[in-house]
Amino acid sequence: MIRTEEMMLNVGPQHPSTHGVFRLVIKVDGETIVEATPVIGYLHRGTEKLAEDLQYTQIIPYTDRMDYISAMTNNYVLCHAVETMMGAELPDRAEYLRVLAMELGRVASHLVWFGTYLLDIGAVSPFLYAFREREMIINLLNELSGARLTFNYMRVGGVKWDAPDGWLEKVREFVPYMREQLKGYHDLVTGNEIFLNRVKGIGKYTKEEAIQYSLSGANLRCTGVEWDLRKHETYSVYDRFDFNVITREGGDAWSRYQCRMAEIEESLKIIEQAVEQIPDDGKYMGKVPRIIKAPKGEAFVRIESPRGEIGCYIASEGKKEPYRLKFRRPSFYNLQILPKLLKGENMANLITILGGVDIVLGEVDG
Amino acid sequence: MSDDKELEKKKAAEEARSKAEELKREKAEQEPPEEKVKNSKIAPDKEEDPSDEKESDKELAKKKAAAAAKAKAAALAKKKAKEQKETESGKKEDTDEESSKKKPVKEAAEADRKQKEQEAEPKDADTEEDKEKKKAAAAAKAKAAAKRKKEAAEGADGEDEKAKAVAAAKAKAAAARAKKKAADKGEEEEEKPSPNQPLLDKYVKVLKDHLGEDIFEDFYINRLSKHVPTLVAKRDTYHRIAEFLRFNDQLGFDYLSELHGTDFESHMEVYVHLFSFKNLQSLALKVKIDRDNPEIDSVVDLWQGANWPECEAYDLLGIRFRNHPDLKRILLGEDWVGHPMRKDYEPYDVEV
Amino acid sequence: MLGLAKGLKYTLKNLTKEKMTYQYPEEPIPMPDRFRGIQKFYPEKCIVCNQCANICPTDCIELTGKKHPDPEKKGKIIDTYDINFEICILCDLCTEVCPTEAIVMTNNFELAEYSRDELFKNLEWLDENDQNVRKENKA
Amino acid sequence: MTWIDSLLQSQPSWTNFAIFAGLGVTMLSITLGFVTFAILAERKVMGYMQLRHGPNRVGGRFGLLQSVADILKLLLKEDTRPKQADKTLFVLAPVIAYAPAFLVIAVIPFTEAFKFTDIGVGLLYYIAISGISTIGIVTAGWASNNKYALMGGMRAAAQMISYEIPLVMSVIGIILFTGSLNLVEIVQAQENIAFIFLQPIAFLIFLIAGTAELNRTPFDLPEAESELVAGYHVEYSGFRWAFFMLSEYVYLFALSALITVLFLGGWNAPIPGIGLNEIGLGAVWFTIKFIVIVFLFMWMRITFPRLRADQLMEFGWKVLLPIALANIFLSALIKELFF
Repeated sequence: MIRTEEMMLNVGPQHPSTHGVFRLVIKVDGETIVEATPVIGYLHRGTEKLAEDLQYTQIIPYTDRMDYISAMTNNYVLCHAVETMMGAELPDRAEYLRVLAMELGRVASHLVWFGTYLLDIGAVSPFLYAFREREMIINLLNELSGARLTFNYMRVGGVKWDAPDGWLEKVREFVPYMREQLKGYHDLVTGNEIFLNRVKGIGKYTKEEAIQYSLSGANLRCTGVEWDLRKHETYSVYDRFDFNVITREGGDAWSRYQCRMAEIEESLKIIEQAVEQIPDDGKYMGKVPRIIKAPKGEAFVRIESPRGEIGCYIASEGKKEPYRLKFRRPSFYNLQILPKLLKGENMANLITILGGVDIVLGEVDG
Repeated sequence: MSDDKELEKKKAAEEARSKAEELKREKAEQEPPEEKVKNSKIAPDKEEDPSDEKESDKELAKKKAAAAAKAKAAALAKKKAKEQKETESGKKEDTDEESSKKKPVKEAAEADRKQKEQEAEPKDADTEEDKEKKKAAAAAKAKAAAKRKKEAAEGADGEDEKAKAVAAAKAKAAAARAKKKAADKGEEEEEKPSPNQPLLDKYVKVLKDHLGEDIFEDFYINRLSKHVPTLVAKRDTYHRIAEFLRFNDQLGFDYLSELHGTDFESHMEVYVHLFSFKNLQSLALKVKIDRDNPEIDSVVDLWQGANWPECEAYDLLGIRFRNHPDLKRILLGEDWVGHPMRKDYEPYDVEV
Repeated sequence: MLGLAKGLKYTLKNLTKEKMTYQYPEEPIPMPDRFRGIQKFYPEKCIVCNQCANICPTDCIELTGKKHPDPEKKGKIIDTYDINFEICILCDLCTEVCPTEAIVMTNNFELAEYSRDELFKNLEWLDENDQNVRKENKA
Repeated sequence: MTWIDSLLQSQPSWTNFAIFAGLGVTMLSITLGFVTFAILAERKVMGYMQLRHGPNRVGGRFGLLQSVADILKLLLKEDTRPKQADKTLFVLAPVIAYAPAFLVIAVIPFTEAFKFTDIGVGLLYYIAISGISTIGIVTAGWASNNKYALMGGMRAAAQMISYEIPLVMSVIGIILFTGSLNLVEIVQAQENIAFIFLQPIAFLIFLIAGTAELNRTPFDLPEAESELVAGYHVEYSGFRWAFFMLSEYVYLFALSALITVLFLGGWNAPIPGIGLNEIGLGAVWFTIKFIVIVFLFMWMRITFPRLRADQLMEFGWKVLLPIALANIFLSALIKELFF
């Protein structure tokens, strides 16, 4: 008789496919995973604790560093929470600039996901093609906000800067270009039989499981739940745009891939419309007091980040600083289902599944 | 175009709100002083100079009379709403100092007020509100707007110029509103005061019918948080309420959007934001727990998604969740000393 | 097989496309005017109001003022001004609050040093860092 | 009868030994030279396809000395060895992996004149020897005492055994056509038409199975950077690691040469009649065909994602092998009916 033994294997904290310092302790029987335990917290910086001693404006740069792939949505959720509490009204142009920045960020974020996902699956080139387009978006956002990743662009009551001269024109030109490139991606990847074999039917879960595990974003929509906070709990000026909520029925890695790729197109639609609709009055900051104080009380708002539902809870004592600030970090919630998905899969599928969840460790650890 | 609609909606909502406020305030004034304190505390606060306070106090009296006289003059009511808020917040500042040491929980106060509103409020106030609301919601644009405008113009007689401006030109009104809003916090929240009130009533009723009368510490609409109906459960009923919310066919709160704890120094609190994909409704469920012995039932058996958030709350605040399948210090590691999100946390460093 | 062939075609097409990379150290990367680089400090403009130090989210600015040497004039002038670039996150809030635009952003971003101590920049260094100042702040 | 033939058939002597030793060293340097520039070429092609420049600093605009610099660096690097590793095997593994890679080059006829041996079972020799490398890789995986390395080694073993079979099966058609295992004779049989046209299915199978043998994308599972970090050589550094790298590229050299010989007609001109082999154009034809194959390997690596382990096995046993067998049957039929 051959005696076999289960083997403990540490995937991470330093591993090319964990996209940061994430550790997965797996028990493998050969290459089949018997048990998987995620270990997180390596990137925990205590943002929420730090924020208790910071003014609202000072917290904004910290939010940049949570989900560093799409910092604009983080900026927004904090500002939105404070604005909701204050009842501040923003000039339209500020809202449009925010939407533009967020949607560009969403496209960039999905591009990073696309690139790194294919890198996980073993294809190197899509990563570089995706980063070519992402670089353009980053340059656009750099022109707008003065930084490439940690934008610190939004302020309570508006945005830091108006769009620079010619910026909107550049964004307008970017949309058709991006659409053209997307076709190329589909040529390169979407039809690729090897890729299809790698993702189809992998990491499957049902609608009920997705809801039960509090998944959000494309992880939820890939099971057929039509739920996008931009549409259904509309915020900012998203109700003025015509776009679809992308859903797929499969609930597997392939559906998630399709969802995200289609979401890029929807974001482009929004960008296109926003550039057309943006009012030309140059007013980008609402009337808010110089010292921002959220009224006493508490609020929880949630918006749609590229990774899912990002929320912000503020308990305020009516001071300059929040009494308690809590972010609902989508990656943190989305990662919970991982042990369940990994059971019985092999090493290669581990990477496909983990990559498909689209986590950002800065956000998981907060 | 949509702006106009919104504007109108808002205006209407405001009117309705102001009426409610007025009645409330009147009632509040007849109540014992603590109640007043509580009541005023809930009003959205803002920075205000004292001179304004006095002015508004004077106007308050005037307004009361006016309210009695023409209860239905919408424009007047609207104006009052603004001033009232000023008054209230002014009062708030007074009372705040006294009460801040006591640290009365704002939610509790608001809930009290809400309850009272529901129970003691004369019925016509509600219907009034509803009527106004319907007007707004249906956005019976031209007609409603015209009517309101007229009313506003009428009501503006003898009132200050701003009201006139509002009536005179929509554009100007918008500007004025924007301006006001910057200073006047809380107006936005009052856009839709009632849409969630029936929901809250429904939840409370259903829950009470099934689980008994004495299950809540509080329930109210959290106006700051996009009018989310908020239930404050008792420690021993928390899990039962959660279970009911989760599995009841009509409510069906199947999605746990957020769970976290907060240290309010006087007590700990667990905040759960639930969502029902069936009805597309949100609900906040809270429970206050003992700070010295923070322990509460876990809801992981109801929502798997609560697993890590509860671990996080345990890690950062030391709240122990009973029956949690794997309660661990998820972010900081098992050897960390203390719970950092507690307000009295002192960093512990072995090397120092 | 068709999908594979399509992919091969796509990569082959890109063989001759324009390259997207910069020859970085030789070719400087063009940064937009708003780019948040290392701060430039104008000691003569500073009124020692402390706002920058207060708004700094990471507390990396330390400054001291002294009395104006000219007894006729009121107010203070800057004595020392240090930014610790170990923890500075270049968030731009200090330049945003500065009432006299005494501290402004430049487009320079190269901060690599061999020692951490060298990341501690003082008033003189920040004063000399006067290249690529933002256009809107050009004196 | 070229001089090399006479040399091959002469009596053994010290002079002969010296000549062969000299030739061996020459071949080694040619191979190493190829490896050096194949790595550079791969990086360059990859760079250009990925909108980058690739190496462009060491040795001029095209980074001609980049690989040389890399090799020098590897030579100078500290040779680390895990404490718990099996020392003997750890040292031996790279040698076992590398030596066969160089051995197989002996049988490949580059041109009519430029060859080292002319043994009757050249093809068999190639396949038999190249299988030994697997042992080196498994040994490396085991000796490292690292779980990732072990998994990589196991994957390598499974993969190479599975793909060896379709690889051999696919060339049986050619053997049927030529009636010989001698590579020189196989090339000579293609004077009029290359076997790629007569045996297109065999060519595809050989190409796929060959890629798998080479551990190159899309079959780079033993290394699988994103899954197993670096697979069997995760614990190796310095020149020991370089040995694995070298053997990989030497195999690329050998396999591309073999494909050229088996399917593209070796030194024969692509179109019969313009050959002019007499004036040494054979080497040019060979090089061109060879480069095309190498480029094909690089191109595939740049474009494709990686297969999954179980899919790889399934593909090898359930797809490639039946097709290869069918191909043998088909070849036999064609041979019976038309030749």
